[in-house]
Amino acid sequence: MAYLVLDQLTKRFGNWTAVDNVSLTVEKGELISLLGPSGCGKTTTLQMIAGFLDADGGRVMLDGQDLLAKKPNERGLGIVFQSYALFPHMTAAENVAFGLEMRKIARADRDRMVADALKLVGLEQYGDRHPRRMSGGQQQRVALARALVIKPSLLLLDEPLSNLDAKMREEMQIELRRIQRTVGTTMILVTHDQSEAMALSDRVVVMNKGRIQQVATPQEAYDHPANAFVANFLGRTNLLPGMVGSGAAGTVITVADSVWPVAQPMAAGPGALAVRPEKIGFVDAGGPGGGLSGTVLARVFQGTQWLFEIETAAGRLMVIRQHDGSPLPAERERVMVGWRAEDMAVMPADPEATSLSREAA
Amino acid sequence: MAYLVLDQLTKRFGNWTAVDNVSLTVEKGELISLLGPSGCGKTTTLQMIAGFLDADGGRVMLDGQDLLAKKPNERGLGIVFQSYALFPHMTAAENVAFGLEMRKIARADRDRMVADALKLVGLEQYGDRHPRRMSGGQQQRVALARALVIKPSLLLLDEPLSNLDAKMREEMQIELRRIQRTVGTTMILVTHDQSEAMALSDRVVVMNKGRIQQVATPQEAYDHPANAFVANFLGRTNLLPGMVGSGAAGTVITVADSVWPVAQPMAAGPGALAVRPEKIGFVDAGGPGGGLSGTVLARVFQGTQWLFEIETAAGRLMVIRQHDGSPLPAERERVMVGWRAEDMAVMPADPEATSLSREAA
Amino acid sequence: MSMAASTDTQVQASAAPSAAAPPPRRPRRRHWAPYLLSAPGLALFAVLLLVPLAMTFLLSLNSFSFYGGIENVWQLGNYTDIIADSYFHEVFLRTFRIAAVVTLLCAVFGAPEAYILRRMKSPWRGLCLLIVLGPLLISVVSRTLGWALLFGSTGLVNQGLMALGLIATPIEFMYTETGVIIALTHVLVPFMVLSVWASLQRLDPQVENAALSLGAGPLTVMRRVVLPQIVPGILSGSIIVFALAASAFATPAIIGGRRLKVAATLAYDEFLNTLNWPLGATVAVLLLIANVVIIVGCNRLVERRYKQVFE
Amino acid sequence: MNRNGPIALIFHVLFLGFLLAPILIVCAVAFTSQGYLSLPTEGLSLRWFRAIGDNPEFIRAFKDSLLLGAVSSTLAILVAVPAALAIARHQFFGREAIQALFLSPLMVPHIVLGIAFLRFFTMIGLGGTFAGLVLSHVIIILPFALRLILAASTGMDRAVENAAASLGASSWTCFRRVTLPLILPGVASGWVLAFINSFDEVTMTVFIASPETTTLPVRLFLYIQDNIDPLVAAVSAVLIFLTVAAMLVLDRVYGLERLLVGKGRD
Amino acid sequence: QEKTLYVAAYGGSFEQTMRKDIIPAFEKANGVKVEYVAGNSTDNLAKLQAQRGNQQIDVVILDDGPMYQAVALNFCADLEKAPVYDQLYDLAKMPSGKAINFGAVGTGILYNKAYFDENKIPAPTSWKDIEDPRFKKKLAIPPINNSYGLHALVMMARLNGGGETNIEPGFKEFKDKINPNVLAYEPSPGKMTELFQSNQAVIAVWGSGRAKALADTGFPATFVYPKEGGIVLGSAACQVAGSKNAPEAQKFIQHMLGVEAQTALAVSAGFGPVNKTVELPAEKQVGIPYGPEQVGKLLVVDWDTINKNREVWNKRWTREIER
Ligand SMILES: Nc1ncnc2c1ncn2[C@@H]1O[C@H](COP(=O)(O)OP(=O)(O)OP(=O)(O)O)[C@@H](O)[C@H]1O
Ligand SMILES: Nc1ncnc2c1ncn2[C@@H]1O[C@H](COP(=O)(O)OP(=O)(O)OP(=O)(O)O)[C@@H](O)[C@H]1O
Ligand SMILES: [Mg+2]
Ligand SMILES: [Mg+2]
Repeated sequence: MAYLVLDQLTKRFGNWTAVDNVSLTVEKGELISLLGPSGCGKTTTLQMIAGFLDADGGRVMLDGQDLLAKKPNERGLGIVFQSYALFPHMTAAENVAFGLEMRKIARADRDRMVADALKLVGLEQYGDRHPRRMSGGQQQRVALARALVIKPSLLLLDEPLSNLDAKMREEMQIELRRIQRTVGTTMILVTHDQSEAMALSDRVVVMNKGRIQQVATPQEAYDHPANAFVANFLGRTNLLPGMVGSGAAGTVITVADSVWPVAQPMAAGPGALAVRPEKIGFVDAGGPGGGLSGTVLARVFQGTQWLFEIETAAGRLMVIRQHDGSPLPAERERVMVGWRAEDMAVMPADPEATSLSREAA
Repeated sequence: MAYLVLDQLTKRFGNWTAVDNVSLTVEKGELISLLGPSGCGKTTTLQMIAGFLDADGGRVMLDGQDLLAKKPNERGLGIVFQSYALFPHMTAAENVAFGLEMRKIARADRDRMVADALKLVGLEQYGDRHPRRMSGGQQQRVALARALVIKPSLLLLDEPLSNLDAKMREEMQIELRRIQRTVGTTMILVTHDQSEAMALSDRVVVMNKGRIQQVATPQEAYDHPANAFVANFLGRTNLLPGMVGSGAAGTVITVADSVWPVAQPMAAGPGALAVRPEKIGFVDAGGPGGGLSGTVLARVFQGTQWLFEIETAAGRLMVIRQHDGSPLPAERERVMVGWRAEDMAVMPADPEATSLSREAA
Repeated sequence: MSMAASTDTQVQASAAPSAAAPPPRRPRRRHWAPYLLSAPGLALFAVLLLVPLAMTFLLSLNSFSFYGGIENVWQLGNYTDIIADSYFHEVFLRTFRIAAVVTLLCAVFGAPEAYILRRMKSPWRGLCLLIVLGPLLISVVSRTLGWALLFGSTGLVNQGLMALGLIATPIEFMYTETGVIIALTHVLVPFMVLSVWASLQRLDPQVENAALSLGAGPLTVMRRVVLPQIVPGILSGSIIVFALAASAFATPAIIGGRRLKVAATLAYDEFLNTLNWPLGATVAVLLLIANVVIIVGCNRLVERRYKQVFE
Repeated sequence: MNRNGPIALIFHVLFLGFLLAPILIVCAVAFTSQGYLSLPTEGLSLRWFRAIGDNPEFIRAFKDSLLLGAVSSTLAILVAVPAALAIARHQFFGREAIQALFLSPLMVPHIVLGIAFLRFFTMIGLGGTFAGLVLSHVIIILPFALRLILAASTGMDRAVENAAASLGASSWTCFRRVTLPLILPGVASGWVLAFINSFDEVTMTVFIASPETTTLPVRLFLYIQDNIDPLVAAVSAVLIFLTVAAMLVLDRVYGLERLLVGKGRD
Repeated sequence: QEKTLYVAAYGGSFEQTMRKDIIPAFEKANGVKVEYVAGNSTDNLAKLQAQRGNQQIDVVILDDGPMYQAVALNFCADLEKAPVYDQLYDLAKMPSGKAINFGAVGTGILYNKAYFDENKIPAPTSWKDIEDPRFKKKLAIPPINNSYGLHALVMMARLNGGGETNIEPGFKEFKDKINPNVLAYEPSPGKMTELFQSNQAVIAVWGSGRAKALADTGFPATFVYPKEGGIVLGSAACQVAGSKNAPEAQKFIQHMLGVEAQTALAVSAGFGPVNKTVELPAEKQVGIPYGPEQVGKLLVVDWDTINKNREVWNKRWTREIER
């Protein structure tokens, strides 16, 4: 049986529905990420699981037991709060030790475990400092250590790494993964960082306006988004308007001056073609694949990769190329772009799709 | 003359030096990012510029005037605080309006500007809500709107986007960039997100332990890091131990079973070879370039790209490949990797280098 | 050139000016603000409190005789009298014993009550807060009247208990120390509730949630997480309660009667009944000094112990 | 959601019962038909309420008390707020001494203060004036206001004030628009406490009140010196009623919650 | 401009009487305004002391004990001669000639008649009856800084072979026999009333005037003079030395000794008249020391001796009795 079950969980603030009929099952040892635009109800969902907000409807079952009937302090969960919620009157070490004390761990063990946890988050020298005297990232790491040290069987993480630099974040991600694997901790992670969600999660849950949009493995959700919102929210997508019609090779879609075969049967009429920027490459004029011609409007360095904005007859395109030293076009250069037919998705025209995520904010 | 000059700015907390002799000049209209591990003194530096912490030494000149002599409220800066610091007793709209009221903007204008600012951050419907009733990301956006609406000539941003999802963050980045270009605002941005820093900044300032390590354009700092700390901090780097010796083609470095030419003259002896993961590709066995053979230990999906960990005779390597649909090796597959000689850097063996960033935390 | 080598040169380049001259020291900003802020209060107190108190102190050095009245001689006779007399010791001891017990009771009952109040829902909370203020809203005279009616040997409580057969003879309440303590706790506990209330406002509820999530029961949350953070409030309340209890006059006079004398009633007697003002002034000065020493001492102790919370 | 458990509620009810018991008794006694203190066992009577009407001095004294309380507690707040901020915010030389000074009126028996003020006011010619009464009350109620404001302002998030300053708010504006609203619950409860104390003060006021301006408690005190009768209870009951009414009006007009709890909080 | 005369005197029913029956007539006759400073004897005496050298009060009314002290402390000016003084009983005059008793009450025993009847206890007849163990914790006595208490102490001394000059037996009696019965040494008349009304005290040493006020409320309390004799307690008035309105102050005192004022005081406040020419109807005489023979039966105490020793007695009292 599933370890954690959310069954039609609902929360209203006044007449504002923050979480709307959310149902989800999580297996033991799984790491699930909640993704969604700011204000979509992620924190609210966690707070209900933790018992700090009363649900207006629905159930939460943990290991076969009704969780909502238990008091928050008996649920035995670990939580990292978005706002850290450190005890301001305790030092970092005391903050971390608190949960252990509650579990009546002997003094010596406790001290060792606290030291280990602080070391884990790179704060071994900061045990004596009070939260008010720590930097934002340091506070966040104390919050993380405090939740990890009690080795809970279910860990709720609300943006636990948002204030850490890339290096530290990566280390923490690896650490979380290791704990999940070795200890078997079930984790629910809220993060705004998609690559973090992608890298860590067994499955991602994409939410919008309090509702679940898709539950799937990261790659599945990325490559086969359930709807336009997910497609748009997870990574960037180029949506190009076109006309679906019948060609010699079966159904085709015509975008500007290029023609692409469509795998699935589709009615003729206006349609849209979705292709991710990293799937688009620069091709030689007249090479294989349709190929659209355009002009480089801007190129932006992003560390491991470059982001290009390209003006074509079908509209603006975003293209991502790896910063691997290979020659790349300059701004204002004329280029030809193309992609493989299997990397694109064709869907009926949806005037709303592009504005969905914006509106959801 | 430079617009903003920090001259040997120093701040001590007790006998802890949080900011150590920081000197920096910023031109008018420039966008500078402060990067560095958690706790390296970024927030402290901003707080001194803003006047909330008294500097223990050094000067800050803005437009030729001594800033430290002025009271905080006369400095005319805009600030987004890491902890938001919203006024809890005011609604979102009142928070945003506050700065305008201080500037005695007429009622009608003010209302319009507030509405515009809230719209800008996607909170047009949330004007009446108090901060306690908003989600983390919503609060952060209110903080951003509050700082932007007064159109300050110098804007200090302390992790302004850390709680926003990718989509929203990108929009905000574009917005910041637009404001910087059109209004000519000078900005100092603290961010833990390197790609954000890379994408937005005219120059980046890398700090560690309260000191500046390098000031350069993003690409320069990335491709030509001033020291091992910067190399390690900005993006990932593979450091492989090897032996420098003389070969037929001049100086070479031997790493495991592969041999690479070294451009600059170097003494023979133990050395190290640094190469960024995205510069490494999978090559055919026996193809051009040295090529190391190894086994794929793990592959992690990161959205636009895949991260590989590869076990080789020279140690573990990280490799990044774009998720562009091209075939990629599976876990436990045997592969051969290689890179172009110009993408690698060779340096004398430095036992400390790999642990530097860790220790700095 | 190696990376490591380039490190030094680059850093040096950026730090070049600093190598030449030591960083300019900033003169520490003079902090007049606190003095300016307390100036109005200080001025008011200097004129209106220190002068009368000084007059009182001078008075305590005078001597008195029944027929001669107050004589303008300067001597410490009153002080030595009090210090040598076990009667005064007893009174002072009783005063501080009562004050300490009352403070303790107020803290033990008032602080939890404030916490409970904070967790109540909207209309109830305001209402209950009003009730808590209740005892303050009626004159001390009527209040103690109420107590006498309730707790006198023929009062409601004793009659009720006797009717139920729980006690055979009435419980002594009037003219006992217990009575004084209960009545003082009753009047003073609102001060504790209010001042704890004021400091509870700053608490972040998520912090309590964090403690719950770590397995702390409600009592532990209160003791380990809430309590330390509201120490300033409890301290404020305790200071008010202790000071008021130690210098209380009406309640000990009415409930305690003349046989259960405390410092204030003693001073009252000297001032009004025997007209021996110098002696009364001496009692007052000693009470003031003892109070200040105890209160400032505790204040400092608590502020040091809970340094973090007071920043 | 944090709610009070059953034990907490039982405690709460007992606590309120303890606070209310003597008050309710006094109110009940006010309705007696007897000429002496007794519970109204044989029928309710309003005779003692009517008797208040026969004592116009009570009503005059009541007005004087209200005025005195309002003026002196407002003055006390005006002085206490800056002082509390100085003490809560700054570490400076003499901080403890200043704090002890401001609290000292709490620690002196009021009879002593009464005589000290009487001597002093007579000396400087303020004897028997309303101003003298106000000033002496400001002194004795200031500690209450100060301590409560102090409790509210220690540990307040400075970042919020910094934010206001960065947006161009002068110290005064910052105080008015940000600090004050945030410590308002403390200030409001401070004012209420100060008012109540001024309104209830007898021991000291007996000495400085003049025949022209006497406070209600002094009137009551002198009255019961001679004879206690249910009139005192009736006056108390009326006072309680008026207070409750005033609070209800305040609640309607401004919101008690908002005043004592603060805006935008839960 | 009208002159204002400040008169400091007791509050409560006495104040009502003064305001209603005595002051208006005086104001009309003399064209001055009278401000009444209410306060008990000790409060007012303290005010005199606090304002020494800058007196705001013109006439002060105190119990005779405190008045002796006020005179001793030079707060009072000499009384001017006036015809009304010739109409007074001798006991009205104070030796110094600076103050005058304008009314008299007697110290005796007050008891709760209903309680006594219910428990079949015979009415008290002797000072010694307050030692009856049946009254354990049911007896109330004012302390000795109050005249009633002082009278009780002196009386106990006298009954045991001592007196003003040998107070020792009095202290001994209080300590051994009376103390166990005492619920409270209660100086405040109001509080004393309350003790009776709430049935906490059923017997007390008190004054006739107070007893009358209590009985007037309908409370079943009865006052008796013990067989050994009651003690007279005067209320005295004097012109404050340094008064700015000395002539009016003197006139006011004389006014209080006049027939109308004396009658009003007797009827409404229970003060035995000191003016021989006052005649009261029989039903108004109840509970008031009235007429030469009644007043003559009352004992007087020797204030000079008492005041000389008062400080010492007070000290002993607080340390030995009130502990
Ligand atoms: N009030 C204080 N007292 C003592 N030490 C402090 C205080 N404030 C900050 N520090 C220390 O100074 C260092 C610099 O802090 P700062 O807040 O500037 O870091 P930061 O670079 O902003 O880090 P982050 O990215 O985690 O926010 C930290 O190590 C912190 O612990
Ligand atoms: N106490 C409250 N009263 C009213 N509305 C609330 C309250 N708390 C949250 N909300 C609203 O409910 C919605 C969901 O909030 P929640 O905190 O769950 O968002 P979130 O998904 O965590 O967003 P973020 O990524 O910005 O933290 C938001 O629109 C928020 O404004
Ligand atoms: Mg959230
Ligand atoms: Mg920071």
